[in-house]
Amino acid sequence: MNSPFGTQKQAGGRRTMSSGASNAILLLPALSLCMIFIFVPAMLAISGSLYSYGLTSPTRDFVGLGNYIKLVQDSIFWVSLKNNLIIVFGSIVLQIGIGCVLAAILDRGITFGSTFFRTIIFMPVIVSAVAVAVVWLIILDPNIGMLNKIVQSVGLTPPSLGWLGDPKISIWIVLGVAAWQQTGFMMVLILAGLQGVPQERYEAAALDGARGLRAFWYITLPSIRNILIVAVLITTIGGFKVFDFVFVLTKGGPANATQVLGTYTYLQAFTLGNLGYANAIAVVLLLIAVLIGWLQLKVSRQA
Amino acid sequence: MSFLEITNIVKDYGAFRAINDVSFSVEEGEFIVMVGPSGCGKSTLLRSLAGLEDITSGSLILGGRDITRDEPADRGVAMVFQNYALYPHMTVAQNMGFGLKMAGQSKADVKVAVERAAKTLRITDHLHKRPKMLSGGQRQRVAIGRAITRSPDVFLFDEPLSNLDASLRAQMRVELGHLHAELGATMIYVTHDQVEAMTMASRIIVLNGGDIEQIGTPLELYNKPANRFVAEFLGSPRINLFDGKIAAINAQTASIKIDGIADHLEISLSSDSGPMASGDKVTVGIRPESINDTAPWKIPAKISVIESLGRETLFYVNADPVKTLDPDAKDPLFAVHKSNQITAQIGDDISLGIPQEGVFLFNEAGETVRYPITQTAP
Amino acid sequence: MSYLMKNRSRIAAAGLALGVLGAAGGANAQEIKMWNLADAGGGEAEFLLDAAAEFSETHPGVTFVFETFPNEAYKTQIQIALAGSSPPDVFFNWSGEDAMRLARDGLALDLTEYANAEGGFAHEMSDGWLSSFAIDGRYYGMPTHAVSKYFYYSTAFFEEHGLSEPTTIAELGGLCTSIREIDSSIVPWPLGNNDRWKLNHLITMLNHRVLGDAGTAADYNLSAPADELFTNPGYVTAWQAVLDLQSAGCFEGAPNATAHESANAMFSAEASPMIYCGSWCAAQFHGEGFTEFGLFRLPAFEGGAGDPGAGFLVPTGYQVSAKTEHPELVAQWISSLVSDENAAKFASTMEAIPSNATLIDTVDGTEHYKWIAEDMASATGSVNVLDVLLENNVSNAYLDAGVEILNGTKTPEEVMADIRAVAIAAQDAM
Amino acid sequence: MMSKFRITKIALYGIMILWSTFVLMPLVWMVLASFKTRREMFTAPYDLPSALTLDSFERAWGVGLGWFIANSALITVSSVGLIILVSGTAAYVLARAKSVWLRMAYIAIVVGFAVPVAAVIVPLYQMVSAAGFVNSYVGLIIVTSAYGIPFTVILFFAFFLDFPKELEEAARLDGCSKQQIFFRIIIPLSGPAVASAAIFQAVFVWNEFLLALLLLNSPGRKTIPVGILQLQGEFTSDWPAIMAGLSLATVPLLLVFIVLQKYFVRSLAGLGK
Repeated sequence: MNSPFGTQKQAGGRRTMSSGASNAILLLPALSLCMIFIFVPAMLAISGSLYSYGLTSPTRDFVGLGNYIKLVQDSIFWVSLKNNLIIVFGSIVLQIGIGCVLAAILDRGITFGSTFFRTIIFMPVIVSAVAVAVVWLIILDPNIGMLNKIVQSVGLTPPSLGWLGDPKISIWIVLGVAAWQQTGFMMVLILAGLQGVPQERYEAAALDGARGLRAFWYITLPSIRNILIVAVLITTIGGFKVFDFVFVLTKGGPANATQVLGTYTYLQAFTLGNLGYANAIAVVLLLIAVLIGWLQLKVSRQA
Repeated sequence: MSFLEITNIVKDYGAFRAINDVSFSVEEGEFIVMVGPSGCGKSTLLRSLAGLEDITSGSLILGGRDITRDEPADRGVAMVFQNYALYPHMTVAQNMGFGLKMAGQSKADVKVAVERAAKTLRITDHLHKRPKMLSGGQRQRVAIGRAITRSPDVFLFDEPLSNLDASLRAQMRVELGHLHAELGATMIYVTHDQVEAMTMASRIIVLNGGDIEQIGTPLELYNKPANRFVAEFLGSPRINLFDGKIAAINAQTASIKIDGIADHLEISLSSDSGPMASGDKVTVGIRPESINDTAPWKIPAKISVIESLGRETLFYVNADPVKTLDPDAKDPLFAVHKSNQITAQIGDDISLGIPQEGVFLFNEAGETVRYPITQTAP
Repeated sequence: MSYLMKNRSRIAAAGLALGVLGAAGGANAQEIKMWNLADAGGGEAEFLLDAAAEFSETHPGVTFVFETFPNEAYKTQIQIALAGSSPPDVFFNWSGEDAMRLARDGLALDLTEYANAEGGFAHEMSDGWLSSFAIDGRYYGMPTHAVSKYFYYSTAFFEEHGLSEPTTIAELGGLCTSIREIDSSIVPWPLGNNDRWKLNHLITMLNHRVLGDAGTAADYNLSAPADELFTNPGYVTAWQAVLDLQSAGCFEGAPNATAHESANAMFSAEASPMIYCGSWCAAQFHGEGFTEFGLFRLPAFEGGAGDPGAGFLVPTGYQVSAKTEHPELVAQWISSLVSDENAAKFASTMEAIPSNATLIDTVDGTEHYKWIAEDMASATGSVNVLDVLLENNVSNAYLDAGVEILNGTKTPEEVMADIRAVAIAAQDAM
Repeated sequence: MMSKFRITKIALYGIMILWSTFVLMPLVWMVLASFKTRREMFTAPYDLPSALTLDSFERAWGVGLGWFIANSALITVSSVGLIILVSGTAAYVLARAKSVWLRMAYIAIVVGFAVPVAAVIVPLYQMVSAAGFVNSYVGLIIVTSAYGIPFTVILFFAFFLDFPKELEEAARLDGCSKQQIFFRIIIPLSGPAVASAAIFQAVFVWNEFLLALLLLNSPGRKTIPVGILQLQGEFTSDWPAIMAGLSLATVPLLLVFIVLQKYFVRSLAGLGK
């Protein structure tokens, strides 16, 4: 070697780790945390659903599929599942729909004040759902609440049983409060997608005669397809995970009208002490989770 | 034993064989350029040398050491990447010294090495800057400097100039040549640009589909391509090729029938000519610069395109019914190179004189069966 | 203020660091962790701190950690904590099914030996009181006091409009109608049932007034034969009484959406003239600056089997975790809380009826307190509330039933069918 | 033509103002209500407070709001740090993975994202309890982190897929091991992705409710969401104090957001990949 700078000495003792070992070191902390605190409890929930036992009881009795038989006959379970679906689809319509409209206006409709509006509308996202629910609890109060006053001031009659007391409308109020908080998130998510659409594409569309709503339909929406898929997935997952809002706003009431699978699991487990039965409800949630996870992989691979 | 011995390298990606049993050796101080079309395996081969790809089988011996399974950093090689691959979060000096730092050298030693390399490349003024503040050419220098700093046994270049504009590329070619001379280092250089290969290489390796087509000095390859692929790959504009058939042959001459031309093309044969027989189909090759006005065997043609480059002129002519075998061209035109300016116009009729001394013949397998008679400059 | 905040958060941060160390190093051998109900009134915290300081004098080295939870959260959290690895040493509980279940499941300590030891709480109170936390003569808790429930009414409003205390449930309804006639926007009796237990307390008493103790006992403890459980038509009658009160205009429009806090506030802000509230509410109303009220007991139900002299009575007290590391010390601590002096002190700060009434006459309580104390002493029977008395699932069904009744989504017959189904299932599981 | 354009503009601004008002009103009212007296809350709940008294803030603070904030801060900082670290390394390996096993590990983690805490809360609580980690910060931090990992891995995975491969190769030639490549090359260049993940997880952990409710049950160890619920339960009808507590717990965070909103917004851009 006749390099003018001399030969670089190879450090003799250095022995790099095998690729497998270093993969393991980097991967295992995350993987084992997920395994221990998500998958092991999930397995335990499945096995626990075959027993009958209480939170404080020292023993457990094997009941086979007994809890599941009880489950399919339990009208509150079906109400809970229905409510989850209402929240999932309602949120997709409200949060993504309104979020889409607001984002489109911010992206191309207005210029002055767009940062201001974006900031305001996103604000509730970072407030905890519990705090949001407590504030709304007072706004929705049938005796002194602001909503009653507003509704009365425009000449309408507020529901006599109260916004959260009427089983026919309480779940829609929960949905509305969730939309109040989450729409800003969807708006900003979609806005990020919109801003990635190159200006030339709109110019080409304008030359082809597509402007305004037609441009939105034919150019904008297809361009942000991936982000809309992500938004739908996040909303769907969130719709099945929902707990805090319901827990604070209604505790599942009135008379279980707003019960969702999450709060019903909690009620059965920790209030009524039926852990085995609670596990059976949880297994249904887990099955849904696996289904969504699978869908997520499907579309993300496609996207 | 040579400085670098590459023996029976095979690289499979699943069922796809990227490198098919390749062997060659490199002497110390050589500047080897590997060329070939994209997907020919040249980059894979280079990355295998660097250790960035694990080879399926074969061995690599560098300076007597078997480095086949060594970690990239332990092989004594340095690599310059096509897009420079400079660390954006480090200064130029840190970029250049990172390898030495990782090897555990003292700060002072690293500094000395970096400054020396920077001086060589005239980037001393930029040492404290971040890569994004530099121009493309400067970044390229830093990337080379990073390699130099490590004083490797072998420099590996992966299309290092392809991101530069034409004039900068020409300048860097010259500089790399100087650098090679100055360092006296062994360099292996991958490019798809035959100009780079011709101008810089001590030896060129032409790769195609995972196989080595030919190894040799630039002129050897230009004048004596082992096959039609190599002949076509080197030279710009590309060699003109057209079909012919051997009408008659003996030890000294061959008479070739070209469809559409009444006169046969008479070719002299010599000891380096390959086996041919009467009735064989052959491909006739003639380089654009070999076509002249004086050769007795002529093809009538019409000028289609003229490219006046000032010092020289290229023009493309339609010699229908004789078609060149250029798969990419819509109208297979003959390319003609004149080392002067011409006054002809598009549409003018001319005759292409094909001197038999300049003719290549390739058999149906693509092997060269007749080389041109080498004309050495006076 | 901002300086204070800064300083406090620094203290908080230091405390956190210690807390983490503490968690890692195991609990202090001399630490007593005690859980209480949060909305029991501000006086309780002071009382406990004073008592703890006193106790520390005779038991040097003992430290206390007091933790409180609001009502609804408490019932859940205490079960979770007791089943978990970090339960409190001693905790508040209502006498009833929950307390008994903790004893049966081995989570509440048998305190009999400690109670009977010298200075133990068994010497401080009557057997009647002791039995409230006892199973087969073994004590699984120590009652400190009892709470009851009364109608509170604005004396000014009643006087102004010439209203008087009702003597029957029907009259109670009539009272509501009269108030609505005075001003239809006045809610005569805000219920505040959004946590469900407000109506539960009312239906507890109505069940008693209609059916009497004997009529309900076998249903409540699920000892009746399955085909007879909760079949007594009296249960339906009791619910119907609720509906009658509702149609008499007693309650606010949306009782299930109104918090009990709101209902209380409506009364103390004199927006409503009447409320059915716990004996602990008197102290709360005083605290909010409203003192012009009178009290009456839930009236009789015409033709009902229940003794109108019996009052709503829930003994409350402390249980000790079976997992405590120093049971004797904890037993001594709770016993000290019902000493003659402490019981009297507790009674005066909390306006509560103590289990040890030795020095009750020395307590200088308010008029209302004295009235309540007298009334509870004169009660000819006691009725424990359904949500602590019944088995968990049945109790929950009863709570839900109240919501359905008030919302008009189910009839009394329908809710009783629901309750019966849950009761049969619960009996099965026993 | 001009007027049609203006009408459209006005309509668009109208929509934005309408929704912004809807969003803002509860928040503004929350802050205003904290300055009211308890009587004012009943007599004139939606008027401006008559005087700016800080009494309700003092009452709310007295519950231990300072502790809640300190607890939340401790848990958020630790969990977010842990989540970013382990998710980053794992996502790096997974994004570069070719083996079927690693592919399956990624799928498992993605599925984990969809698992609601409520679905596994029973066994999870029993496990944590059996391990003696109830009421311990460490317990909550670890469990909360586990639930933050899947989303963060997905986020980083997308980022690392786009990371220029040559930089890693250059680093290998420079003698870096996989870990060194990750910590010396990838991480310093992953600023946007790390910020994005940190913001998401900070919001998630700060607001996480169910785990905090069950795993930290002594009042001194409560986090803000659980503390708020306690505040609500404890102050019966003292709504000004509840609103003051909510304001103290949320307004500082909102101010931080307003200052940093640019980064919040940018952090979302990565999600669509």
